[in-house]
Amino acid sequence: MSTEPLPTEIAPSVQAPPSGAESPRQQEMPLAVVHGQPVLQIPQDLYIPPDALEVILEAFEGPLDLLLYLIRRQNLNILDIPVAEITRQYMDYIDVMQEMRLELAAEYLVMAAILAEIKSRLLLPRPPQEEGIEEDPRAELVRRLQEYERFKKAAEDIDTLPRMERDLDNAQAFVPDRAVVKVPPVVDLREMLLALRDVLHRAELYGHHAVEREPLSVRQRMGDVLRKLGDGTFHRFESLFEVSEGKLGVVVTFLSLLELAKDRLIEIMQEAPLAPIYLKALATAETAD
Amino acid sequence: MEQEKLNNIVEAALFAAQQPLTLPMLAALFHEEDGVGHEDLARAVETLAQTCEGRGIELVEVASGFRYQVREAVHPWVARLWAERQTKYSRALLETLALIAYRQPITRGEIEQVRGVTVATSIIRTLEEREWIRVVGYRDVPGKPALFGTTRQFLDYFNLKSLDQLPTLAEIREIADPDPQLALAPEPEAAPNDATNPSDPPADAEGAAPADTPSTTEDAA
Amino acid sequence: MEQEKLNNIVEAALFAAQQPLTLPMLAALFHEEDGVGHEDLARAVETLAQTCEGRGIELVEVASGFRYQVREAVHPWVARLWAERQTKYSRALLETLALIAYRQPITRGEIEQVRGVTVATSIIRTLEEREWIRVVGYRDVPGKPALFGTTRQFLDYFNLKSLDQLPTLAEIREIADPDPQLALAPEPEAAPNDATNPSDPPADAEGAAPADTPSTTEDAA
Repeated sequence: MSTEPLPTEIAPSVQAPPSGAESPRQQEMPLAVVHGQPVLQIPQDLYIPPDALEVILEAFEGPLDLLLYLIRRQNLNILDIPVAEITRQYMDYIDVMQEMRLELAAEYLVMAAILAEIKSRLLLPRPPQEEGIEEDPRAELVRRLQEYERFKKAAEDIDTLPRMERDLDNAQAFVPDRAVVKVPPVVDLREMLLALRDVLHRAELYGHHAVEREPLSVRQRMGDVLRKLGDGTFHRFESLFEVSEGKLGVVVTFLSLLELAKDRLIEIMQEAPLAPIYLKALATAETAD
Repeated sequence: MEQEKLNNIVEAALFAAQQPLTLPMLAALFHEEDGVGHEDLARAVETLAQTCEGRGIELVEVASGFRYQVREAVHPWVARLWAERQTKYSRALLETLALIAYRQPITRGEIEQVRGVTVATSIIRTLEEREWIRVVGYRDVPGKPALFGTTRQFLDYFNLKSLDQLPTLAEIREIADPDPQLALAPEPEAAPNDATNPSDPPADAEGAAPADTPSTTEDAA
Repeated sequence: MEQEKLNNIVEAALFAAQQPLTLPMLAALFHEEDGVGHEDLARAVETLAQTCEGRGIELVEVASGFRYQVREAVHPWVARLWAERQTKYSRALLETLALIAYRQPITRGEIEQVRGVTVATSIIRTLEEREWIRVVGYRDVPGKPALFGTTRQFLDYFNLKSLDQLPTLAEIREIADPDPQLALAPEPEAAPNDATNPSDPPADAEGAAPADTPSTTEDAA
């Protein structure tokens, strides 16, 4: 590293526009208007006339912003800031600031202190053995400035995005009929089962209604059979069975027929032994289709 | 200003405005130097109205001006944007439904006997409208009361192949309140039509509690 | 359902809705028997977007779905519909928003550290009221400061589909510094001969070093 020809100390007028560092202010916009006079430029150092202090504080988003401006636009050498002078001036402001936005001004004071500290550390000769161990005291500040600059730019970029209200708007059409469609509520099976459990508990309290185990498919089939017999006419016993359902299906249907007969919901007729068996619902609604 | 650009501005303005716009209101959007006359605007509105033909919206003139509106023909679909989820079913309805499922075919009177209270007609109607129950026959007693049973839609909704997949009554009696793990055969997929409602909160909304416990246990408590 | 009718329904729904609609939301408008699949809907949206070409409105996709919006080109005229609208935001607010957008999740203290100034409570409140940011958690340090993140409404408002579409965060720019040893750039060797870096000082430009620093930088070199 040490053999590399490095530029020696140079004043960091880094952001010098190609046109030359001597005329960096030519394209400045007025920053603010103070007492009727446009403030076209920020002072070269951090000295801010008390009159303009409030305006300056409003024009910048804080000491980092101000410092960044001075470095980028005014070619301020951050190594060259007359810290002692600025500190004295800042102290003078305190009286003025007390009637203004002290909490904002305090941040500028902190920055002045940071600058002063940096300066003092740079001025102190360092023992050679610490070489390469101690970081340049400016590094942390420079890092902060760079980090802040990225987000300052990001904020500007976001501001240029086309956005609703300013650049865009919703396109909407009128809806003549706002009749609301009703969607039935969601039912959780568990809820229904819990409801049933409570009914059963309650029913038991009343002392009747034994609960026995039974295949529910028979219950379902009972309903199916009743539907089939809903026309009130006689149906052939065999017509109620579906061969495709297999043995189990036949059993379920048969059990359901026995249950229905027991409940006196259907009538089973056979005119003679081995004659066809007929079934008929015992009651059908007059309005049945 | 070219007619096409003018048309575009009028179109956008009519879509952006919250209320109908009159020709004078439209005219106010333009500067003197745009050189836009009333005839230009009238022509724009007419052109725009024509381009709506055969589409889902139309440009109409009402008392207070011109506006774009949704065509009646597509309204039945569009209206579902504002579909309202009804409040939860009552305990009485759930009990009735459960009894019909487990005791079918069953009459209203029999349900009332078990529950110890009257079953409101509205409950039966709601269940019938939802097509979860139906009349499967009539009991041969005075009054010929209807016998209710559950439907295929009922099974579909609860993701059941058959009623046998429901727990037995004995198992149900053992359900403990705080126990969220009910030994159900197929987990009742939180309602099938759940995801389809645009008014549903976004899926990632915080606190989207799993459907299974909170409300239920509250009810049961 | 025919594609044309489907297109019309989607068009009307997008114009009728108060907010962007996703494909699932659009799908929810149809009944099972309409037989509308996601591809049909995607095709409808695409067709509708195409028919907006050269018109005053456009169909775009933002974070929370598809929406029709007024094109930027005609917006200046349309904006005259509204006399006064707050469309400017302070730099403080935008910088805070940028930090939350690019560095989320982030605490207020972390924002203040980067910006070097206090973040006014009113800024956070404004951003929350606009629903552009929300608390996404709390950092596990003393005081448990809230962590902020951006919302879908933020993306919608800025016409973005996702955070990826935000402008790329700027590169770190060299700060005027005479000392290339200052380990700020990841690769110090690259900087001096990098002709593309406009912030590099001309090597010979600044001969006059300030009197007060040379020993330090020499030490470091």
